[in-house]
Amino acid sequence: MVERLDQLFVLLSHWLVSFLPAGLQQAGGILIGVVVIVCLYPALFAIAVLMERKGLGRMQNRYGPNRVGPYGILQPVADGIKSLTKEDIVPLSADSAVHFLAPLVVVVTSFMGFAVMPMGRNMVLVDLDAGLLFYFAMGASTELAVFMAGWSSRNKYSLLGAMRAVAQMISYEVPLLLSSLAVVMITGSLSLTKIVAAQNSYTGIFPHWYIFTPWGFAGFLMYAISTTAETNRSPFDLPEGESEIVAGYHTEYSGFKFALFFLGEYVAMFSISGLGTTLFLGGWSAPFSFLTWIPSWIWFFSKLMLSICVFIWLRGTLPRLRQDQLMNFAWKFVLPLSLLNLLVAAMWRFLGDGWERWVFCSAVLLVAYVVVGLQEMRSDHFGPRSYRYVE
Amino acid sequence: MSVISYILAAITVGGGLAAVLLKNMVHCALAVSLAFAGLALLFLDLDAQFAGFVQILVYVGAVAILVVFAILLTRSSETPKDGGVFSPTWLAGLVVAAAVFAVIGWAVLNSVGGLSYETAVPAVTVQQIGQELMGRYVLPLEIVALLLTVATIGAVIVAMHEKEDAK
Amino acid sequence: MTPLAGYLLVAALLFSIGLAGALTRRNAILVLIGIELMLNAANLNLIAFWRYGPHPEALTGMMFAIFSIAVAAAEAAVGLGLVISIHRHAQTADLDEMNRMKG
Amino acid sequence: MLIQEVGSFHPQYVDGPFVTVANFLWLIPALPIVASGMIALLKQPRRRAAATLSIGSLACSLLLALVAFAHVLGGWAHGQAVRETANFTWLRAGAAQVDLGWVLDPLSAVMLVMVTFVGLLIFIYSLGYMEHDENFTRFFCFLSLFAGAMLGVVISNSLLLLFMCWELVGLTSYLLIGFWYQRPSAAAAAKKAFLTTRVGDIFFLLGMVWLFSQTGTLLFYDGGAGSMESEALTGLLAAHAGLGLTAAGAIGLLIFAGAAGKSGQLPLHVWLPDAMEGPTPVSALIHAATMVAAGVYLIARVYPLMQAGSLAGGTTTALTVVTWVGAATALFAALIAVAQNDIKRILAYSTVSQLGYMMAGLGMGGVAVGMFHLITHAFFKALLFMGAGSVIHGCHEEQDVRRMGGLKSNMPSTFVPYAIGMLALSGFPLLFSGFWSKDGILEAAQHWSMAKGPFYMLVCGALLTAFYMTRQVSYVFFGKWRGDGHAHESPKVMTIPLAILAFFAITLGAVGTPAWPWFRAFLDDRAAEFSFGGFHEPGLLALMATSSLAVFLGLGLGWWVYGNKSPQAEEPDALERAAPPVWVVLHNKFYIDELYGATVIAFYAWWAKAADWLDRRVWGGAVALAALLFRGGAHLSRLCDTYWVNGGFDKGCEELANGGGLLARVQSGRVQSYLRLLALAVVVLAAILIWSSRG
Repeated sequence: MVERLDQLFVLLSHWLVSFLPAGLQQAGGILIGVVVIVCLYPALFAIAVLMERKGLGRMQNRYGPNRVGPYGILQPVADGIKSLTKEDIVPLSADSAVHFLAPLVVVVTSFMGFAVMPMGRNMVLVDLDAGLLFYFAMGASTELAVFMAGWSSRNKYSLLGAMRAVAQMISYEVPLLLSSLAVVMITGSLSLTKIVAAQNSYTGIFPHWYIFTPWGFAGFLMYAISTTAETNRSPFDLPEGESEIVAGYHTEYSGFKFALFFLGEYVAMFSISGLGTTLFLGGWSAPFSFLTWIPSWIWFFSKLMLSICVFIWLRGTLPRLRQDQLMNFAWKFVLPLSLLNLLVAAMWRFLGDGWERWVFCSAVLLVAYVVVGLQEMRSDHFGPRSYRYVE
Repeated sequence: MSVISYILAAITVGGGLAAVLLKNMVHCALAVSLAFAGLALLFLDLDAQFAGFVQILVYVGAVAILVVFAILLTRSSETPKDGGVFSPTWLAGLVVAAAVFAVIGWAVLNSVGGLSYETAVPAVTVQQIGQELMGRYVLPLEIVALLLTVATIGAVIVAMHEKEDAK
Repeated sequence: MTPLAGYLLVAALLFSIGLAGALTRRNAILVLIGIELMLNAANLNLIAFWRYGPHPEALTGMMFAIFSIAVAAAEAAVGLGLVISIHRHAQTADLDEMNRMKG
Repeated sequence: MLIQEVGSFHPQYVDGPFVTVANFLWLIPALPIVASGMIALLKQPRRRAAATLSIGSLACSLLLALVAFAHVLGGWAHGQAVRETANFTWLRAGAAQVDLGWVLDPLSAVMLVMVTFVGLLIFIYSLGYMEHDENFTRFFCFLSLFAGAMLGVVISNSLLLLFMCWELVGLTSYLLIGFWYQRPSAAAAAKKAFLTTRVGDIFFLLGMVWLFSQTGTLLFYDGGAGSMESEALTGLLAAHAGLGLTAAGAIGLLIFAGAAGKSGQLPLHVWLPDAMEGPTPVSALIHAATMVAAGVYLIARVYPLMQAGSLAGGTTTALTVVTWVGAATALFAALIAVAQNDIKRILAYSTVSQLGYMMAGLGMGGVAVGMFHLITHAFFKALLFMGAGSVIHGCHEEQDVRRMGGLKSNMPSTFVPYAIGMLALSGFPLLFSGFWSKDGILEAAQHWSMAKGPFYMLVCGALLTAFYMTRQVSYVFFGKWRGDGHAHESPKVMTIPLAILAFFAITLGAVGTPAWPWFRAFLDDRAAEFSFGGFHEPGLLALMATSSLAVFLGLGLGWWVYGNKSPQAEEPDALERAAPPVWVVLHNKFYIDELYGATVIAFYAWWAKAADWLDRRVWGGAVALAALLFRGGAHLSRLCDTYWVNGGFDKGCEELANGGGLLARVQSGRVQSYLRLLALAVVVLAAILIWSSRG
């Protein structure tokens, strides 16, 4: 029973595919997967938006949206309808072609990430050998789209916002890659299913998730910071800094294109946190040995929603970083430590089993974090703000 | 050359042509990134999976952005082109390019025509590439690593905004 | 016409387009783009020869392409850096005006 | 000067206990020369210093000469003839070397004493004579120089050193003859003297060089290797020199030519009478005693060479030539002297004739005969000249005998020694030295094996000598005073030397009488014993009788013709009245000067003109031609430079430069054009490769 429940969707798709002629079956299976992903994640998007607004409200000691439907449940539906019906205003001087293309590219590249994501046991659309590389390749092209958006709307604020966004995404893409590389080094393969399989084992009741290893935890920390920056969320949401540059690169967008941007943003958040769970939180594997009977995909999506909650939580608490603080933090704190983490992972792998490697790796990482952290604190970046006026 | 490859080839060549012919610089940049993406797909079509993804990651991800940044920093997109986008001696350039294409095309048709290998699809795994990188190509890898660091530092220094200029 | 010849022809076409771009366009960045195109055409050649060559398992073609991509990226970075510094110095990106190295 | 060896002696000669004399022999000529150098540096008014310097130096030389003479005399007395030489290498050129040196032997000792003694007397005499002359110091400087040179000739052991001093003597004679160079006649006479002696010197030089080439050395005596020693002479005899002459004979003749020039023998005698233009002491010293004697001394010095090859008693062609020239000169000069009116010119011709006697004596009788007559002649001829000098001084520079006369009474201290001198010269028998020395020559002439000619010529000469001397004395001292003003006696400083010389003119004869032939023995290194047996030579007494007869005949004839008559200055001479054409010929000196003028001088003039023409036309033309060529060449190179080089080459370089410019344009700085060229090159390359591979 548990097995059937677990493989519910897989069996379902097989069943659907069986109706197709043999030649098309394989294509048909993939098509079904795509359709599922394209429908599932916007739904999750709606729920996430609601959660965010309700969560933020609660954090800020106020109710969230509670007018539309009982306890504001139908708010996302209202937003959706609003965005569809709103007039789509395109500035005259805007570069219409690029202006139109930008949101599309954003959304498409965001969704591409899910192709290689193992959402459950045997529930991966395409099991690429270089899955992680594919994911990062797709992730890299979002910057171009953001730039297209910013530039095409011929608006100072949007251009400035786009520039900031691109700079930020580029800066944090490197530590993102490096921290995930640690996982690749340990498992020895770029394929995400192998990574999850490597974590899907238990000693006693505790799972072999990478997060419970010193380098894993440090890596996850760096990964988390990079992801928040990569998706322009919470402390790093300078591009849409309302107070300074209106809505950043999607100022000139309205109506459905704006909704698309919004959707793109959230889907990117989902995919990047999904990657995080597969790399560090064991993907679809159960947290404890005795909970393996619960279907794998439930674990995947619960971890996913947990990450989203963390994002919302972060947004509610941390103040926005300044651009130079943000950049310095990336290049002077996150990048060096992720490089160090890579080294520590290498040492971890070759020190062999036994308690020495635990102590050694954790000691090294602890010392590094403390030293670099203090050094960062003392530097003026986080001190009072220094103004440079245009001469 | 399957249908898909033809399509992809068409996309790539179209992107290339657009990059060369378009007036607006940013459009050229985007066209060229399209060409890069098309090329990556061609690589995939040629079963060079790793190369394709690296192509996307490097070219579409980084170089395109770089080009765009360059365009913005040099304000090439706004300056009105008085003499037109093409240099005065564009015809000579065109002729030369055509000659080059003719020669290479002729060489290709005359030489490689005989080499028709219908070989099996080489199943290349990232594992193998890793082995190769760390095996036979470890020296080139180190050198490329060094080259990249030097290039980055060099580019930064060259393009850096000297202090005295600021005054 | 074998598939290999097809790919080679596409590469040649792409190469000559890149060359035409480099030769005819006034703007320095466009010349760099042209050069990038020519480089990519070369990579395509490599991969095509690797794929349809006698020993695909030797991976030489692909490895070569990968290294070439890496180097090309470095080159692009330095090239654009140069263009930016020239622009800052000479206030122009127009290639014809950058003839201070005249003989 | 590197004194190579002290002195090489003949083994059989053993020198005296004390230091060899030859070592300090060079001092004798050196002193007067140094003195002349110092006088030359003095200022003109420093008369006293000049006089003391020159007389003092000559006195020292005289002392040294006497010491040397005593040394030689001592050696001779011990029966060892002394010949000490001191030779040294003067020049060394590769293998050949030229040695100089000096020798002390009886011949040079005698000459040393004679020259220094007579010189000293003449120096003292000239103190008085030159008192009023403002160039007093210059006169004494030249005199000392002359004395030094003459002594150099005497002591030199090398023909080269002799030749050098010979030239110095010639120079000083020129300077002294032309002492009063303001007078054109004196200057001309000096020049004439110098040139005619030069003619003789050239032959002397030729002879010397020939001797050097044959024998390899110019030293007379060099321990057996000298040119006058037997070994060299045999070598010379062996070599033949054409015309039947041996090398020795030929060299001898050449050297005799030099001597003839200096001693005024027949062909080259013209300069001696004209040399009387110089001051009288000069004439006395140079043209009576020493310089003219140098020629005779030279022949005596090289006598072994001249005599080489003659069998016992026989004679060589060289000596016969000497004899005939000597005899001819003697007669010829005596004839001319008879018809002269100038007091000094008469004495000059008498000197020429006496030199002829000496040469003849050397030629026939050997060294001793010639040298004895030389010594005696030096004394009484110096006496006569100084006497004439004091007469001229007394008659206020009057030289023409026809304007003098009757000086016997107012110039007695001059007249007496002059008369003694005249008698000695004409050879008054028994008492005077002239008789014995002339007699020796006549004896030699009588015994001469070749011919009797010279004997008769010499006897006539003796007669004529007596005749013209009595003519002169009667004109000057007897008869009435025909000059203007009145003659006064010369001061003591001039008359004392006359007296001294007169004394010697008489006593010197004793040394050479047949009874006690000391002089001949001294020179020929034989013992001399005193015995009247000497007179018993066969025919000696007869010879003495004939010569005395000739002398008495001359004296008597002279007194008879001229006696105390003292004819007026304008009256023609007694002889002239008797035989006018003979007188004219004799008076004009046989027109020898005119002859030379017509022949030699004419020839030279023509030759000079020819040389001048040659130089101006031929060589000048060649130079002009060369100049023309050069200018043409320069013009040509300018032409080619402007048209060919500038035109062609430079223009070529310009083209190249422009071409360069063209090429430079390719570097246009536009990157795309470079890229285009690059691509084009690739295309071409590929095409070539394909085309070549296809083929």
